[in-house]
Amino acid sequence: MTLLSIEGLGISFGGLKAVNDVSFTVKPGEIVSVIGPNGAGKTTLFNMISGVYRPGMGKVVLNGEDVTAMSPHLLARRGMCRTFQNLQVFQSMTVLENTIAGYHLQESGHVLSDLLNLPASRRRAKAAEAGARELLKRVGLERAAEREAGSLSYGSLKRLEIARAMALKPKVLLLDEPAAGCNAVETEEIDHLIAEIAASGVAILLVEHDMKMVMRISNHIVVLDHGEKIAEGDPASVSRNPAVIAAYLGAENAAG
Amino acid sequence: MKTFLTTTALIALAMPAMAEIKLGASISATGPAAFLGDPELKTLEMLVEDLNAKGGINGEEVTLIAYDDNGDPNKARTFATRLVEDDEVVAIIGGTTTGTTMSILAVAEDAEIPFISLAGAIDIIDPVKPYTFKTPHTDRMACQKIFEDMQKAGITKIGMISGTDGFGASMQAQCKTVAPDYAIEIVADETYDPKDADMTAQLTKIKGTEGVQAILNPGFGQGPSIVTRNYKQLAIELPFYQSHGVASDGFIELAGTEAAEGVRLPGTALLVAGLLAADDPQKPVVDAYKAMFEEKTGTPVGTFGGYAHDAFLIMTDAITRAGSAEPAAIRDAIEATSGLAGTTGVYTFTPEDHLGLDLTAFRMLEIQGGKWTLVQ
Amino acid sequence: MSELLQFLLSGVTVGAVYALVALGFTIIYNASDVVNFAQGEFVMLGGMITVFTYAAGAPLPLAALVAIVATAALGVAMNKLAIEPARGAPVVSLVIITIGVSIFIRGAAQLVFDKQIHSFPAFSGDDPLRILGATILPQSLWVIGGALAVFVGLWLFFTRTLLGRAVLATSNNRLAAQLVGINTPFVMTLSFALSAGIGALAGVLVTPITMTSYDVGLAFALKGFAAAMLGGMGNPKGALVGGFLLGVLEGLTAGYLSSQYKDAAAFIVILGVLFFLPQGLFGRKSTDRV
Amino acid sequence: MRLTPKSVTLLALVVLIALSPIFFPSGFYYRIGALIFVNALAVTGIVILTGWAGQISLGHAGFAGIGAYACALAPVHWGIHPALAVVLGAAISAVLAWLVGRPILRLKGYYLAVASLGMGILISMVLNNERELTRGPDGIDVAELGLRGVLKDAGLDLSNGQFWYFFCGIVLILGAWLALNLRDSATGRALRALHGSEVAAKTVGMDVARLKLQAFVISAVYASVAGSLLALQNKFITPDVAGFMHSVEMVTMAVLGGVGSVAGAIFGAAVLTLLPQVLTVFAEYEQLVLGAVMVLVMIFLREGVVPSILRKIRGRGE
Repeated sequence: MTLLSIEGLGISFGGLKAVNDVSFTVKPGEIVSVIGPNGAGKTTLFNMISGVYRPGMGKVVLNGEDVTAMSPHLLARRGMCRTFQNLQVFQSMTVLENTIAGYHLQESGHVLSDLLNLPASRRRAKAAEAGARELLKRVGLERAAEREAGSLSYGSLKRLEIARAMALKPKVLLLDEPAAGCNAVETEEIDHLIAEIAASGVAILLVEHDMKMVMRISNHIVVLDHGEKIAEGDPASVSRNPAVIAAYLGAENAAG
Repeated sequence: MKTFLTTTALIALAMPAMAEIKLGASISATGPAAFLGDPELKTLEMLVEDLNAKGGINGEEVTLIAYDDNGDPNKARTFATRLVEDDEVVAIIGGTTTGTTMSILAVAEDAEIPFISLAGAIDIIDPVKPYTFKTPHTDRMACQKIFEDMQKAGITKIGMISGTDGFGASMQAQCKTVAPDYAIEIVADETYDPKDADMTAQLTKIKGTEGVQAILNPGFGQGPSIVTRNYKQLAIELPFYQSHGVASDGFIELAGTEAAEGVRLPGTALLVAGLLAADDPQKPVVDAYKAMFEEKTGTPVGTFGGYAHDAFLIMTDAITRAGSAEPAAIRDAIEATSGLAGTTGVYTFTPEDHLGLDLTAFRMLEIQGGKWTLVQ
Repeated sequence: MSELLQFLLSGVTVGAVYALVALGFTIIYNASDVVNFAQGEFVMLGGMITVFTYAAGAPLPLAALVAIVATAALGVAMNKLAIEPARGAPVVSLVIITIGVSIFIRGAAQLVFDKQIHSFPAFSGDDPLRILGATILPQSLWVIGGALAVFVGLWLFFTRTLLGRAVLATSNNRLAAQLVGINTPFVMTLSFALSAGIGALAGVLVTPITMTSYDVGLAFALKGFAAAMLGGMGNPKGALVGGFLLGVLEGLTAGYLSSQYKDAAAFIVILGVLFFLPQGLFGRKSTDRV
Repeated sequence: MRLTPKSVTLLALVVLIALSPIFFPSGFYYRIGALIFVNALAVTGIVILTGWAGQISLGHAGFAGIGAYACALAPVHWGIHPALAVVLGAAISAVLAWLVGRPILRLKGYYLAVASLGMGILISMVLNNERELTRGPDGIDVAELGLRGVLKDAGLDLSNGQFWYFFCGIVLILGAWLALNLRDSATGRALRALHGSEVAAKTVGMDVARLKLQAFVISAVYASVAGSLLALQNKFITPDVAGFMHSVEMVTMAVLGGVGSVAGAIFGAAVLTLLPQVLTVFAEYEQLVLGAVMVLVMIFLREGVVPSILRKIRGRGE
């Protein structure tokens, strides 16, 4: 049973093929990681799947529906949510408000009801706040609830972004480098969090640089290089794949 | 907020306490009508100083409390309220534009304070309101004066090019209303924005209109100067009329002697002071004002400063005659003004007429060789 | 036929004025992403300082030079006192700051100069040139020539000189520009001096046509801003095309439709263009980076 | 009851409006108060649009113009009561904002600024040029609201100045209450969220285009009602109410006081309304001072006066 299926996705920027003909599938409760050297096109791929970029070719199918190039807010209604590599939190709002924002689809009613502060609006706001506090507890940020998000540490912001995404109760969660910039302890915390979310039946698509983490938690790995899928399989088979080793060594040699 | 209010209160209290007769003014000394308001304010300040140096009115000193309303009617209303409620003036002069005048008028009428406006529209005094008077000719009279002249020349079809500012738009509308009285048909009707750089498109369109015999340009500021230059540029040979809005030497200078040659407009005695007959009733007052203003400011007199001069003259004359600085007494005395020569004309107010001028006060002028001349 | 030509010439004259003002916007925007609403005041200063210097007895070319240099110096002062200290402020704050500067300059001008309308003689006389039955004033050619010259100068500056590229680099990424050794404070100073100087030059060229007074700046700024946005902010080609397009539109609307609504036509076209090209005609396309 | 920032703001507002008249040396101060309240109402709309949703408008005076002219024209031409004309003006403004907002809110930054500027100029142009209907730049009389007479018959005799002071004050309190409700609601949170990051707002399911449009429409209604109140109070209105400088004034008031907060907006409105009154003695320098204040506040109190001061106080408290 496939939840998310990527079919021949590709895009070019100014004649340069950033991603070309990439296909794979994700099942509920599965953690699929996309790896590859810097500039392999991982984030671009994510941006296409999540509707930020319009793909030049291919399809994204969610739950049997073609959702290619659909606006992110419509994808959210269909159960897809994501986090960002370079952090997109609402800086001038409190941590709690950031998390409540994740409840937007459940919380929002008519704007007139909001203006007049009608009981319906109050009730929904209260429910969202309760849920948000619960989530903050789960990611360990309950003590920071009233602080302005901009004042949090990098690792905390990463967890905040995940909490906000979880508030949507997504079927598919796209995580773009959730552990980047985190120390070992923080990485492990995020590690557990992701495993827990997957265990609850959410399909997780992950871009991550921390190879140890990827190997530890992934069920399935897709490897990109120069925008092309060069390998795919379980962690063990991928780590032995000569093409993958060559790509990484090549990249490191070039970088070094 | 409270501290600000107290600050204003202190400033208000700090006004000189020796004032005997408090005159209020709300003038557009800055903003889009500054071209008109600036000489008006300078005139009032100069005249008050001069009056007090001569001993004031009936031995009492006159204090002028003048506010700059930026030509904003909303501000004008606020300043009028301040003049009435806070400064407790006995009369108000001002309202450079019709918009600001209408705002002040409402306040003055409510508070029963006499008010002399410096703006053109006929609506200000028609219908007559008990406390409101005005010194400038109405723009309708300017149209009538011009159309009279056209009629004499046998002109029946004209084109108009008007500014979209209050002055131009109001006169444009009035001219359209009275044109049929003079058997004149307006066959082309164009406008320009006061800040436009070039009006050849509009003039070309008018020029190309079938049967146009003359062109009239109501407006003030730089617009009419540009229209006049474009007129010459397009070599339009038709008689060209400007409005009293540009009746000052500055217009000839800006439009250029060559381009301005032959332009006719209805003006006041002020522009042709040197040409007035020795027995002209306006001659003494015109000469005196011209000399005083030009010495004081170093800029040539214009019609608009003259309006302020006349308003001040009427006001002080009325207070003198009333022998009292009570608003109601002043009002009655203004309404009884008769045969008072100002720079604009000779004023005679009646309960039915709060303008007090007729068409004879306008003189048809023509520019020749860079000088104003009287059309006989 | 000669009517159409006259409408076009009228439009081109006005358009050249807009283009000159719009070009002034380009440099500051390129260096700092600030749209300087005080640009119109530079135009006013160019005209007014020339008027007063000329009236004081200086020959016209010298008076014009004084005006351009003085205005450029003022531009530098504006950068140092009002723009540099507000680095990183949101767009709306920058709009308020530059409008504040423009109100300040206007307030100062009314005190230093006066509230009268002024002009000075056209450079090559007032005898109109005739082209197929239509006419144009020699001064209009000066303005058109000025706009073209400034455009070519800017285009060469931005594409052919190291300094011009440094300006562009500073706009794209200030930090990176600093890292590769570009003296960014100097680039900013230079851009404000250039922008103000071009604004003053515009004022010198257009005053014999439009006249000047202490409060003409706002109208210039609005039309120049509209022209620059129509063409796509930051691109000298956009400023030039936007300016002429706006002017010709106004001329044709005044001639064929309604002179009352010629400004309306201009803004409707701007709204229409932005609807299809949200970055203007020649603007840089931007993508969200996430 | 817990003292939330919302109830503190509202309480302070009520107390200020109710008690300030005790200190008024003359009837003129009622006029100033009423003007401050009207301006503050319009600026509260800007707070919603610019402060929370992060969208710039340089054309909101256009909506004030619609509200004002609805009160001038509807009673004369269609025999509608002035009070209903306020509602009519607000409805027209809302519909227009909805129609115009859809295309222009796709634009960002300066492009949105120029588009909204164009919209405002078009409205003011219609008011200036359609002389047959609006009587052009010289302005038009506005009918009496009539509520003061009703109150007088009911035994509450207020001067004209007093009536408008309290009437506008009450409308402002209502407007502030609605805005503060919105701020902490799902919609308000979403507006502030999309200001922070549009792309993140989208990923949590926020319909960004629709939200921006809602903010635009709401702020247009605020401006429209403010315009109506101004017209009814002055009993006379000119197209200046829709002019570019009025739009700039609204934004300036909002930004000076603190565009993110309703209290800041009211403060900004108060300062800029009082400034010309305080400076009358130095009227020549008014422009100079206004310009300098705008620049200095934006440099030294970036978030606006009220939020910057609150932050300093809080910072010291910690």
